[in-house]
Amino acid sequence: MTLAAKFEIEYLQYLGPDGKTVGELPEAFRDPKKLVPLFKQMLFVRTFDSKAIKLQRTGKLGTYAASLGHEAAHVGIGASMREDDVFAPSYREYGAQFMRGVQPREVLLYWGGDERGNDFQGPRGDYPWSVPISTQCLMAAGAALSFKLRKQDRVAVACCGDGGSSKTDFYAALNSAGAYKAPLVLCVINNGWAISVPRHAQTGAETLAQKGIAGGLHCLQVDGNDLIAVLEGMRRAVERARSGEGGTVIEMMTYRLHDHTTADDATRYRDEAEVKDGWTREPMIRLRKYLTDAGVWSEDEEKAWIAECEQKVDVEIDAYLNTPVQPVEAMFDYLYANPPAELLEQREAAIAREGRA
Amino acid sequence: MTLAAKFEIEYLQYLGPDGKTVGELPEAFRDPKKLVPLFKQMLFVRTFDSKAIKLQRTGKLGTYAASLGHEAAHVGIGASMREDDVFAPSYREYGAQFMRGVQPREVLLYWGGDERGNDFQGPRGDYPWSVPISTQCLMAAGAALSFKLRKQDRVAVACCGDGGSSKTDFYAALNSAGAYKAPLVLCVINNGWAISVPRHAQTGAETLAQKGIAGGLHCLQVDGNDLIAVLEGMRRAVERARSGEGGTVIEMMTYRLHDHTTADDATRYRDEAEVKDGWTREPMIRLRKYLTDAGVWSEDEEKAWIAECEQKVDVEIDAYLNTPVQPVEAMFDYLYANPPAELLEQREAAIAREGRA
Amino acid sequence: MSATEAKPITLIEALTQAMAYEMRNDERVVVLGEDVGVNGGVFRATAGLHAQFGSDRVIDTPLDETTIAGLTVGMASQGMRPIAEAQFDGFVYPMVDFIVSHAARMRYRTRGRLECPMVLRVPWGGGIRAPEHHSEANEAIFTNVPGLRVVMPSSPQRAYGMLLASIREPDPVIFFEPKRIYRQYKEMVPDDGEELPLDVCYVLRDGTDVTLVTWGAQVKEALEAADKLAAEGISAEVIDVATLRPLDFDTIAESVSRTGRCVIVQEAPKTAGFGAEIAARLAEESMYDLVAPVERVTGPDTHIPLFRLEMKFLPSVDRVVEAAKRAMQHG
Amino acid sequence: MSATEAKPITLIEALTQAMAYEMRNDERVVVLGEDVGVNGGVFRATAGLHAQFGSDRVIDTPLDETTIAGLTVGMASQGMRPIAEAQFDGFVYPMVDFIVSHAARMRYRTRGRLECPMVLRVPWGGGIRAPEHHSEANEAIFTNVPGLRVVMPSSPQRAYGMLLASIREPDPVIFFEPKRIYRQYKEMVPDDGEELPLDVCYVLRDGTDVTLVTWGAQVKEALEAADKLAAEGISAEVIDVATLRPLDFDTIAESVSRTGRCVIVQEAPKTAGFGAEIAARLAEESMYDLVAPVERVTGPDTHIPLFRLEMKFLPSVDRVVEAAKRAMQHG
Ligand SMILES: Cc1ncc(C[n+]2csc(CCOP(=O)(O)OP(=O)(O)O)c2C)c(N)n1
Ligand SMILES: Cc1ncc(C[n+]2csc(CCOP(=O)(O)OP(=O)(O)O)c2C)c(N)n1
Ligand SMILES: [Mg+2]
Ligand SMILES: [Mg+2]
Repeated sequence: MTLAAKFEIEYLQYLGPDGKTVGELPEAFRDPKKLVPLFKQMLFVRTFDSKAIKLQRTGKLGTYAASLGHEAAHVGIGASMREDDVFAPSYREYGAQFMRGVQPREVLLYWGGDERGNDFQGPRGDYPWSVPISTQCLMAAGAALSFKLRKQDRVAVACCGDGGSSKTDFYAALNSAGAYKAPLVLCVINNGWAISVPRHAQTGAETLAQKGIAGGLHCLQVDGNDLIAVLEGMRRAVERARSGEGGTVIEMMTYRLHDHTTADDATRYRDEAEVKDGWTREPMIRLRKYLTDAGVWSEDEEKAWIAECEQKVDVEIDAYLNTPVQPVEAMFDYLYANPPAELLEQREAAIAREGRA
Repeated sequence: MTLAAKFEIEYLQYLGPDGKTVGELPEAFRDPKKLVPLFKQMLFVRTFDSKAIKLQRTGKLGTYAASLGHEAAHVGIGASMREDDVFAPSYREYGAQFMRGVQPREVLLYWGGDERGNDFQGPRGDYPWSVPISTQCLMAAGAALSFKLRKQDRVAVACCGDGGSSKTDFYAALNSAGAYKAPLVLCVINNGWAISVPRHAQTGAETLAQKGIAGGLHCLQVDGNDLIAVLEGMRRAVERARSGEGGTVIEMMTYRLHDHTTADDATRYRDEAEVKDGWTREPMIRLRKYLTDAGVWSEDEEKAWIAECEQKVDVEIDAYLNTPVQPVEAMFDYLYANPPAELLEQREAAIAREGRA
Repeated sequence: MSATEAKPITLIEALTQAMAYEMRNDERVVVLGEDVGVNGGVFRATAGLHAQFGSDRVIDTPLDETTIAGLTVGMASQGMRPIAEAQFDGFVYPMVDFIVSHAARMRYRTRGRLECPMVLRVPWGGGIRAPEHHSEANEAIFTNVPGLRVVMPSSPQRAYGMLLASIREPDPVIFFEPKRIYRQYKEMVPDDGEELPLDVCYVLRDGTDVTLVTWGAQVKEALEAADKLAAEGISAEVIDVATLRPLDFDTIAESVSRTGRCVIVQEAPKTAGFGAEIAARLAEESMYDLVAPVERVTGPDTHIPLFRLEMKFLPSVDRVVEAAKRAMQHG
Repeated sequence: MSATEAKPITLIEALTQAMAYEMRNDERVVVLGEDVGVNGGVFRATAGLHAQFGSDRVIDTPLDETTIAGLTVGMASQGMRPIAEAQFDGFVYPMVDFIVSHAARMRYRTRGRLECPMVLRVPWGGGIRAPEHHSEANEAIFTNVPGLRVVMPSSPQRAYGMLLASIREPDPVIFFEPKRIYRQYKEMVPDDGEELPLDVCYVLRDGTDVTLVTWGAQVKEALEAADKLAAEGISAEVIDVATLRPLDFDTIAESVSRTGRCVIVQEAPKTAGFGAEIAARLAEESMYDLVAPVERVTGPDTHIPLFRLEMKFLPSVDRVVEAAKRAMQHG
């Protein structure tokens, strides 16, 4: 048999669900102390999530997409990027975004129905949340191409879900990034579900990582509930990209512990048992155990930190709730840099109508 | 190193450019006599091609896309399908289509600017030519899905080019066929060029066959200038599909010996030397040598057959040239099964205008 | 066959009822889209269908709108009658290529050899406090495309009858569903399989002074405006266009020939929205009937804002009333 | 910098000249698309650019229009000024999602944080005996989309000046190029980098009896019709809309206020084409000026047929003349 090509895809896991290490830890992440700030970040996100859900339940927020269960993946991604890299999120990667300077109040504004949520005060070049699934991946490929053309030492990182890996835009991103050897990292956060559609219904492929083969990208699958595996996978992918070796598709295996969004009711389509099982593999327990065993984290520290997180989040919630609604002209502003005369007339008319109302 | 997945892609070649066999021939194609009708079909297509190009050059045909060099791939595909299978061509697979009952005059009508060219008298369920690249692949996936849902013993076969394998529709086709295990065979006819864009600029993937891995499809690469390799590859793919094992992406390595279409001038972007080399590997020479060596074909037979082909094609050309232009109302007819009143008014007005003109 | 139920239902329930009816009676009919299966659709339009008809008739698709459109065209051209769901209006754009390049001309380009009997259901428009890209009034993307039918029912009864007709139609139908009124009110909708025509406008209220023409969710605003106008002694006729393509202009023209005034109410941004076509027809064919300039009350020429502001984007009852009164100052 | 050449050039040469000018002067400008590199584009619009600016500025893309659109938006939002080419009008449909969902609202949705300065060049329309899907007049796909500019020059000088302005514009521009007149005639077009405004209509011929309003390839038909009408003593004013969005309605209204009659000539199918917007504006704002019903001379409501019949689809000089004469029977 003559072979035209052969491929192998590596799977990375360093921290099992029980908090014990699996095999040798990667060089760069051997010091547990260095993981503590990331664990704290994960705790912060989880605190934020639960408060945001409560806000929605009490009618103070619109539909909200929680990140519950994805904390290791998101924080690991955020920790692997430089400030001047570009991040292209889907709609729930708050862990990564907070590390890049997005403010919790911006998340709330966005889900609270206010465009200003997309006006990130931190990472000014990052893409806004992308509701149209996986379109962010292709924009990130364009960003990566522009870095390459202008010889900038920057990397574009995009996230999508398991569902998102079916989207043609995802394929276009990996195909073009491969064609141009552009510095792109495509993170597929496989949480098992796309709203009600389970992973196996999305594709006949046995892994989502292997989709990268279609474009000649490097492929990697990691335990997305294992912060160390995420960090090591991202380190490799980002280094490859930065050194001109091209893009990577990295599949992070995790689980969506919450409903798809607050508008969803997952009990309609998924077994309680599966969710229960998901909770045994979630990312915090194992990391907490590992850090505690290593003596760099304790219950007391955690209590204190969570209290701090709650305070911080409450400040952000207040800021959000106290942000006045934009004036009516906001819906005309920023449509064009140089608005046409007619639009300005419509704008004036809307303002006048408000005055009368 | 833990592996998440591994893949191997086989390459098939049985007949080298010198007409000598490479390794053992597959069971089904050991009798050279059975290949004679297919070789004759290839000669017919080549005759048709050269006459069509001449027609275009003398202003009697619009833009024409030749199949020169692709004969083994196209005829091999045509030979591998059953009548009630569905074929979704791009725009140059005449070899396959003639075997399915499409008439040469229909090809000419189509490129001659007449919709009736798409009204194949032969394979009534086949898709019309598809100028929007690779959209036919996804329609074929839909056809394959409908066969599966209705438990029909039918297979859908689609063709696209190396360029076409970059198209998101191609990816959507393989992704969905994989998800549904639908009976689809995607033939990527890799002729090295997409108009002026060389194969290597389309993707970073080392083979086009491997794109199928992205959707969990079976992948195969064959020498597309070797009729036997095409037949064997198609046999495997079609059998898989028919037996419910799912789809295949099969890359056929060939070369575009002509300009992209008669509207193209390939000397602007491609080396004469490459084309010359292409001619040493083209599909007819080797098959002629093989069949002649085997004693089942001769120069005299070829001369006689080519004379017959020329006659047949001339009859078709006459039929085309003598097909009167459709009346003006043709542009209103077949738009709707139940045309709206307003459209009928426009139709009447157009007819009246013609009468006056 | 399930017994005709004797209780009033919402617009979205009427859609479910129509799909179930036709699936019982025509096995070529299948439903496909994201989350249409076990989940019953994010709006619950396909609720219960999966349980009733199984996975071969109610098909969850991979998450890709190009895929949905392409598979649908592929299935329709091979003798099935697929009903595809776009989860939200903002996600139809990747479907445009298959709709325009293939669905709308499969019959035309093959001289009738292949056809494309499909329905694309699109939850449409704003006003439900949804996230970004979930509130678009983008019917104008399709209204200049020959070979399509574009419909938008605005009552439970019309939803039922027009969806049945759309499924049975041998050509592709873009079926917009004003999601703001999915559950606005209930009506008796006998499950009798009776279809409604796909080429008529509905006069919902008779009037003599001014004609209010609209479609989709704005029918409610128009009717309320008519009430308000009546209180001020102005008699407004209200027309629900219902089928945008082919447009039943005769009904509109006849009304305007009596009232002499026309206010077109459109949720989409003003410029080159479908309301322009109606105004254009009036300018061509009703000029001598008009006693006042045509009025358009529309969304402004901007994107519908996120939900904190979206109601300020949508045409309000007050704006319709004002426009009608402006028209009354003429003639 | 190349010397200003002193010989007349075609519309397509003017486009090449504009791109080369701006690429010399702004290194953020890149060109991308299928076959735009060594091959110089299938219409030769980018001929010579690859040799002059190299592979980092003139970029062949993989064969996928979604890819072209997505990469373009990605690059534009990161500070580049990409000019994307759609090889033919019939291939813009897969680009619609990125244009509508992202390009047209990048600035809006991020409150100015990111912008999307890009040009999408689209060879447009019929009449060149091209294969299927190569002859579509589909501007209406874009004209109801807020945040876009939609332009269509119809002379070498306007092509040059408007393309320069489009490249420099900080917001996305859909730049339709009437391919039928790519090489129809030549004009002196000094390579002086002078842009033309993107918000004005051009009065190409003064007249007093009837206003002919059109855009793209039909400008030629309109001018010829004006000649014919003049021979019969009818004085026609001819307006090239040039920029569809934002529409300079004032110029049209001013003309109609003098002539009282308007014939809109549009290549696209009639229903809900962009001509409807112009007619609608007249119905709203010029009713008291009109002495005759507005006339639309358009393609019929069907797909442009393959080339044996395509000239019967396109609006002809005769049909424009007839419409003008019909209008002359009023008032
Ligand atoms: C183009 C498009 N189609 C449909 C949707 C509706 N939708 C929102 S999220 C979602 C599922 C996404 O699943 P996945 O990609 O796995 O990401 P997850 O939500 O699990 O993180 C769907 C179908 C959308 N936002 N965009
Ligand atoms: C959607 C779309 N984009 C662009 C084109 C223009 N076009 C026609 S053929 C072609 C190249 C196709 O190359 P390939 O897929 O390799 O097939 P080949 O012509 O070599 O058989 C292009 C770009 C098209 N027909 N459709
Ligand atoms: Mg998911
Ligand atoms: Mg090719």
